[in-house]
Amino acid sequence: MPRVTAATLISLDDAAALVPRGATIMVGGFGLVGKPVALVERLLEHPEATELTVISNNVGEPGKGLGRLLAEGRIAKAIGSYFTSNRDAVLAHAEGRLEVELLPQGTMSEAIRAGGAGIAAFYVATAAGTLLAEGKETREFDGVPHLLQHALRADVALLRARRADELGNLVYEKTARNFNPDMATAADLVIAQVDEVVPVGAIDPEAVVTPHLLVDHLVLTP
Amino acid sequence: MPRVTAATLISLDDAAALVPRGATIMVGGFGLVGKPVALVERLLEHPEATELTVISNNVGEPGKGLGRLLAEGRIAKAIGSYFTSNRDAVLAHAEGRLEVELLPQGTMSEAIRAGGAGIAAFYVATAAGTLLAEGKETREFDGVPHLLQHALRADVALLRARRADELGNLVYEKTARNFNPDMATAADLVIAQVDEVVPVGAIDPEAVVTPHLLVDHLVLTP
Amino acid sequence: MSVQRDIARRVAGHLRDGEVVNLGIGIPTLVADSLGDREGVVLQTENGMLGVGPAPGEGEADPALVNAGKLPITALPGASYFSSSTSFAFIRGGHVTTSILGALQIDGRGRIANWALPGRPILGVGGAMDLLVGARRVIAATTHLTKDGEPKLVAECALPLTAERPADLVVTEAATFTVRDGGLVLTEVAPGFDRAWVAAHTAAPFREEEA
Amino acid sequence: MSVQRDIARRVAGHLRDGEVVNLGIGIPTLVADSLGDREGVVLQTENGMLGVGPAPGEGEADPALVNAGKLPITALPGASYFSSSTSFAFIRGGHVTTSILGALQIDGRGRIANWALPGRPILGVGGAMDLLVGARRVIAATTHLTKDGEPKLVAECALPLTAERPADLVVTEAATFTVRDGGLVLTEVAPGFDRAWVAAHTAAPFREEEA
Repeated sequence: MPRVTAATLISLDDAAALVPRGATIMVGGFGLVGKPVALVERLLEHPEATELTVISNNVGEPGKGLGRLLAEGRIAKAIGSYFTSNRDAVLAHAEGRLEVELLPQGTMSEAIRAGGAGIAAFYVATAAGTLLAEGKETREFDGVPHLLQHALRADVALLRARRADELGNLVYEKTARNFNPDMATAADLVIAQVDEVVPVGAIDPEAVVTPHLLVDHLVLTP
Repeated sequence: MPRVTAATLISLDDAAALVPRGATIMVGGFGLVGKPVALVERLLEHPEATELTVISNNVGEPGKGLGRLLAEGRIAKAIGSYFTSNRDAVLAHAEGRLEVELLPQGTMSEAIRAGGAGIAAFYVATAAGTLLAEGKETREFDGVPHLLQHALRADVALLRARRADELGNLVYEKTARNFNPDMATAADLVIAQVDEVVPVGAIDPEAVVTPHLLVDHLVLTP
Repeated sequence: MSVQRDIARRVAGHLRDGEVVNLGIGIPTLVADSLGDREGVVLQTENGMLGVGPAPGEGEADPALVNAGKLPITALPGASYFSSSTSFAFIRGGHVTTSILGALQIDGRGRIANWALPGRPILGVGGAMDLLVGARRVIAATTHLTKDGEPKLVAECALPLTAERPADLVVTEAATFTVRDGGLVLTEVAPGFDRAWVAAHTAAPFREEEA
Repeated sequence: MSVQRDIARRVAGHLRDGEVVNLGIGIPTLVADSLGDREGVVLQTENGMLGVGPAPGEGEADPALVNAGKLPITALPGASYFSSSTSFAFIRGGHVTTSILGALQIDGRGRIANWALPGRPILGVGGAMDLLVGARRVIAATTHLTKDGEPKLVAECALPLTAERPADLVVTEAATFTVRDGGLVLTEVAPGFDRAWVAAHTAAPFREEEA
């Protein structure tokens, strides 16, 4: 029962071509778990996918995933919570080739959710009084200092899901879920790399994690 | 495989006795769909459950659910989005017996989520420039006026779920889900009225909606 | 009721394949029945569901399956359920393409008043404000006149506005107005009505579509 | 590694049945193995899971199942998965009872510095700040001394603090300090150590537990 609203199945190259120069992209995954590695690495073959701002928990590992994009100088800025595990990122930052915005992991994921939920900004106690509070507005609630965190949004979100139905409803696999459902809400264009596409009705309506209204394109990587 | 962290199965009366005088309670449900009617009506038999502040989308219908508590003068204040459907609520408000705080439904559900998520307050465009903006802080983001909404929390949340496992993991039924998963996060004590309790492992880990760390007690109403 | 059904049918004609549509209470709810087998339009309901199907047959209502008006509905294949906060996150986040809302009054800028009744205490708002702020496109679906025969399209609303943000389209049984450059533009007159009738029964200023 | 395992075992002894516990990277991760069949303690991992089980056997690792240190884990019956924003909503919202964190330094008020390395650019923070703000109880699990033999418990941290909020308990291989009234109280000396050793190797002021 395919519908016009169904997410369209496209190739890795068609997907990569949707990332323009200077785009802000969100990339799901915690380390390489739940990362759309095939999608990310296909960007290497598309020279326009450069000068990117990447919102992702990490920037991959050297020679893998976002780490390859970084090594090729495609990433101008990274917004995330943990870059230390990629020595290339540390080096690129030291040499002024990579701008970095570091956020606590919870504040980052909440800012992504806010970006997809029409919440302009929110107050959290996390990081108040620390070095990461520098330049941020502080306000007390019940005597506790909170930081104002603005929402994050992207032009394109690249996700990894376990399974999609033909409409684009998504389910994930174990801890590979992580940032993917949040990022599915917060980008103008949402592309999910999936292991499997099943007929409409094959996913339990109570178990859909990302409803298809959020998903534009599917890329099948068996 | 029962655990000490398992939510404990208690009786309707034991549950009702956990709502003290003057408590703020959250009650799930959209109208009567997904409302823990048995739990709510059992409060009538516990005289201490009075002077309540009720956070719920509606205050029931006359003679049903929260409507009965209201008729017996147990509710001092109602925070919700739609009271017009209960003529008793309209009358009680007119006669000064019921204080009312009206919130847009989306702002209300987001404030409940915020209360459970350690978000002190957030900015939404909803209701800016309307009568419901009165007394609220306004701030522009990208030139659009937004209102500051503070989080909502309660002493006790009364929920309705379709099924629990013995640990207290919850799944809901269709549109009876509504406010229940949000309220599960935002109260000091969480009690769920369920149709069924199944062994641990019988609910798909990918399909759990309310993980058991949020749930204190289960009441089985077959 | 045939006027209400007429309006719903006229609104359905403005929906495009691929849209995710939220139906408000009242006349908008009737749009579901006017969609027939338009599979390209997917309905969302703010109490937490995507993929709303037609009303169930007699005696087939599922008590756990209702729309925002608390009326029984069905679920189409590919439907999904989510919490209230998630549902409104989708609405505010711009993931609902089109919101169809009823109206008590509409002003000359296309702004809707549909939540506070005249002379009554303000005790209900529901999801109307959220939808007006969040949906990418808003269609107001309303009778042209009140029950007392007064125009609903007025220069300034006497009733409190639901949002500063105007509707994009206003559909009545008599006419369709597009909101353009901050004002109403008459873009269609329904069969059985003429421009003179519309002009005589519309208290808000409006422009005519230029040929 | 036996010092690290000792510390982990000592920390496990402070966990109470019914607690939902988050384990940080490093020594805290080892606490999982020290729990044995303690079914009353449930482990949450901030990358989106409740119900973490022991490490998988050789060759049995599931690539989709890792902890916050990206190490393979298993799932216990009754486990559940959720998104990152939901996971940290649980953490900030006080639904995680106890956070066990490593430390580079701890000051005289029990405040932890564990995210910024000396002389290195600040490029990683992870979830430590969120956990320190949100968990109801924080246990710092750390060796008593740095690799260079310097005390980790110092009057003032030279390294940037992870939060203003102090730990509730500090557990090393040599001692346990409870944070009380804004200061460290020595509540336990481990077998093989004595008060003199602890005093000589602790640069933060601390009080002795009153008998």
